[in-house]
Amino acid sequence: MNDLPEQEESLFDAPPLAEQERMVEAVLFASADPVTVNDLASRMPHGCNPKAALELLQRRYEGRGVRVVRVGDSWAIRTAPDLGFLMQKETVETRKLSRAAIETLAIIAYHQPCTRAEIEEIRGVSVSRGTLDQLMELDWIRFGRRRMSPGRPVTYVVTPHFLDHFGLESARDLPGVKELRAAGLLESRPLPGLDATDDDEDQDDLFEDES
Amino acid sequence: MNDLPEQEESLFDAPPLAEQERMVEAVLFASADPVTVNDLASRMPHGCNPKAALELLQRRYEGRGVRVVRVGDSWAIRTAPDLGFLMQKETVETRKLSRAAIETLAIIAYHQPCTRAEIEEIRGVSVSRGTLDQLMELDWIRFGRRRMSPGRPVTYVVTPHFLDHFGLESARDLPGVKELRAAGLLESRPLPGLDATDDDEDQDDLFEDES
Amino acid sequence: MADPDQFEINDVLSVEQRLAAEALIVDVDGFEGPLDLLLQLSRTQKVDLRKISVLHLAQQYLLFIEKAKELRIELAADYLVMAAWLAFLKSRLLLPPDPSDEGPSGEELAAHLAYQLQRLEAMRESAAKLMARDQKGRDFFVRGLPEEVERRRNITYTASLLDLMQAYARVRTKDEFRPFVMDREAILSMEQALERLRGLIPFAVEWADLSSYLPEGWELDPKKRRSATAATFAASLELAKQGQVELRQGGTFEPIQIKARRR
Repeated sequence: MNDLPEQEESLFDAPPLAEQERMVEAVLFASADPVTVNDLASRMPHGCNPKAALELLQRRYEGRGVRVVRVGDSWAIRTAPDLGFLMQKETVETRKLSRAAIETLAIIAYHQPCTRAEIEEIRGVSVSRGTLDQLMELDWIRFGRRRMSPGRPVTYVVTPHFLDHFGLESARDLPGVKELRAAGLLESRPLPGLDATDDDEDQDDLFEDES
Repeated sequence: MNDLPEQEESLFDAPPLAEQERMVEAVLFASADPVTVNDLASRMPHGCNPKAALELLQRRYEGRGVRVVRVGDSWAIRTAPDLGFLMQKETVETRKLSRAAIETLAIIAYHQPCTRAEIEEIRGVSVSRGTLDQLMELDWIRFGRRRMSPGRPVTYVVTPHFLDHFGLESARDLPGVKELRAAGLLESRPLPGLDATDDDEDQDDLFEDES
Repeated sequence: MADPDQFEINDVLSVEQRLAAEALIVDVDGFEGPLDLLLQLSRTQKVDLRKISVLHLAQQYLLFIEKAKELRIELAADYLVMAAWLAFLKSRLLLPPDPSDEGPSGEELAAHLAYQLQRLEAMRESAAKLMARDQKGRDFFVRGLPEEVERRRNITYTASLLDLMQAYARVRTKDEFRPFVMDREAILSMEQALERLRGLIPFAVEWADLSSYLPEGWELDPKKRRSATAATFAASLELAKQGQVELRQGGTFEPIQIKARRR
C-alpha cells in the first residue's frame, strides 16, 4: 500500500516546488495523525518531491504558532508547546500512569527491543500483565520480533504513536540516550557467573524499526 | 462563557501583535469547531486584540495551501479549494468477474435480446438481481425492447461498451458454436439442446437497437 | 468497640515503637521490590553510586529486614531472597578469596549489584525526563478539525473474450445434463431462500427458530426439508453478513434462532 507510484515518464512536468509546498501544507493541515512521505508522494502529482517541499515548509513555520514536526518517517503539524496554555478546551485528561508503568515504558524505549525478563531484571520486580496491557492500549508499545534466544521470548518496542505523543523524531532522540549508552547503562550485562552470550547479538537490533 | 473578560487595569502589557497572531494560529488549528472572536479574546491574555491578529494571520495565509476563512461569525483554517483533490486517495482494484456474471453475460451476448427467464433456462439456475445489476453497472448490458410475449418481460442486450471491451466490431463477431467446438471449448458430441437454426434466427434480432 | 483502657495501655507502652513500625510499614509498601529498597538505602551514603560501599549497603539492608521481622511485618518472598543473597555476598566480601572456588569473586558480584542500582536509577531519571517532555494533548495539540481523506476504491472487473467463450461453452455443455436439472423440484436454491427470507425479516422482531422459516409444505418431505433447511441456513448467513439479521445458537446441535437486526 505504501509503495511509491511507479516512476513512469510523466507527460507533464511536476508542479513548481512552491506549489508542492502548498500541497504538503494542505495535506498536513488536514490530518490529525502524522502522514508518511510515501503517502504524500502517492497523493501528489507525479514527479513531486515531498521531502524537499517538507523541508521548505518546516522552515517556513519556524517560530510560528504551529510547527512542522517529524515523527519517525512521517510528518505532522502540531501547535507550539509554549502556547499550550491557550488550549484548556482541547486538553485531554489522561489517566495517571503508575510508577511501574512509567518505568516500564522508559525501559522499553531505551532498551528496545526488550523482553519482559529484561524489564524485570532492570526493575528487580516482576512486571504485571496489566502494566504492559495498559501501555499497549495507549498504543505506546507493541510486540517486536521474537528474540532468537531459548524460548524465543517476545520483545516489546515503542510505536510511532509513542514518538508522536512525546514529540520525538525517533527513539534516538530520547533524552540522555547518548550519555546512557556511553556510560554502558543500556547494555544487558549478565550477573557474573551466568552465561548469557545470546544476549550480545541483540544490541544490533536496537532501534531496528527505524532504519 | 463567551463574554469578554472584564476590562480591568492589566498589570502587564498585552503581548506584541506578532505573538498574538501566533496564538490565534494555534487556537484556530487545534480547535474542533470554528472559533468566534469573543472566544479567542477569552482565551488570550488580557488586552489582546484578536481581530487585528486574525487579519494579520489571514493575510499571511493568502495563497498558501490552507486559508483562514470566516464561517458565520467564527473563524477556521481550511484547505485551499484548489487543493481539494489531495483529500482523495484513489485505489484501483481489478477483480475477475464471478462465474455467474460471466456466464450470464455470455448468454446475453449470444442470445440477445434475451429475457431473464431465458437466461435462467439456459444456465439451469436462477439469476440473481445482483448479477444483472453488476453487468449493467459495468455498462456491458442494458435493457432492450420488452418482449411481446405474456407479461411483456424486459430483455437484455449488450452495449457498444461491451463490444469495445472485448475488441469486437459487432456481436456477430462472437465465435459461433462451430468455432467454439473447433477451439476445443465445446465437447465434440452434438449437443441436444442446441439447434443451429435457432441460433440463426436469433441473429436477426441482434443489434435491433443499434441502428 | 475499642476498649479505652487497653487503648491507653498500648499507647503508653509503645508510642515510639509503634511510630517506627508505622514508618516501616509505609516504607515497605512504598518500595517497588528489594532493588528499589536498596537504591533508597544507598541514598543515605550520599555518594556517587559508582563509589558506593556494597558491603555497607548489604548490612543496612539486612538490618532493615531484621527490624521488619521483629515487628512482624509481612515481607514478600523476594525481599527475603535478596536478604539471603546479600548475606552470602557479605560473607564473600569479608572472607579472603578461596582459590579453589570457581565462582565469581565477591568484588565481581558487588560490582554487578552497583551496576544494577546505577542502571535502575538511570532508568528512573530517564522516565522522569520523558514524562517531563511536552506531551501531545497537554502541551502541544493536533489538528482539531481534520479533514476526511476520501478513499475512493475503484473496482474494475475484467473478463477476456476467452473467459466469455469458455463461459458460454460451459453453459452450453451443461445442456447434456439437462435431465438432472429436472430433479430440481425438491431443491430450494439459496437465491430462492434468500428472496423469501428478505421478505420475512422485517417481521422477525423476536427470536424464532430458523426452521420455522422453511417454505410451507417443504418441512414434510425429508428430501425437500433437507434442501430447504440448507438453503435457508445459507441464506441466513448471507443476511447476517449483510448485517440484516442476527443469529444465535444455545449450544452444539441446539436450534438456530434468527431475528432481524434493529438499526
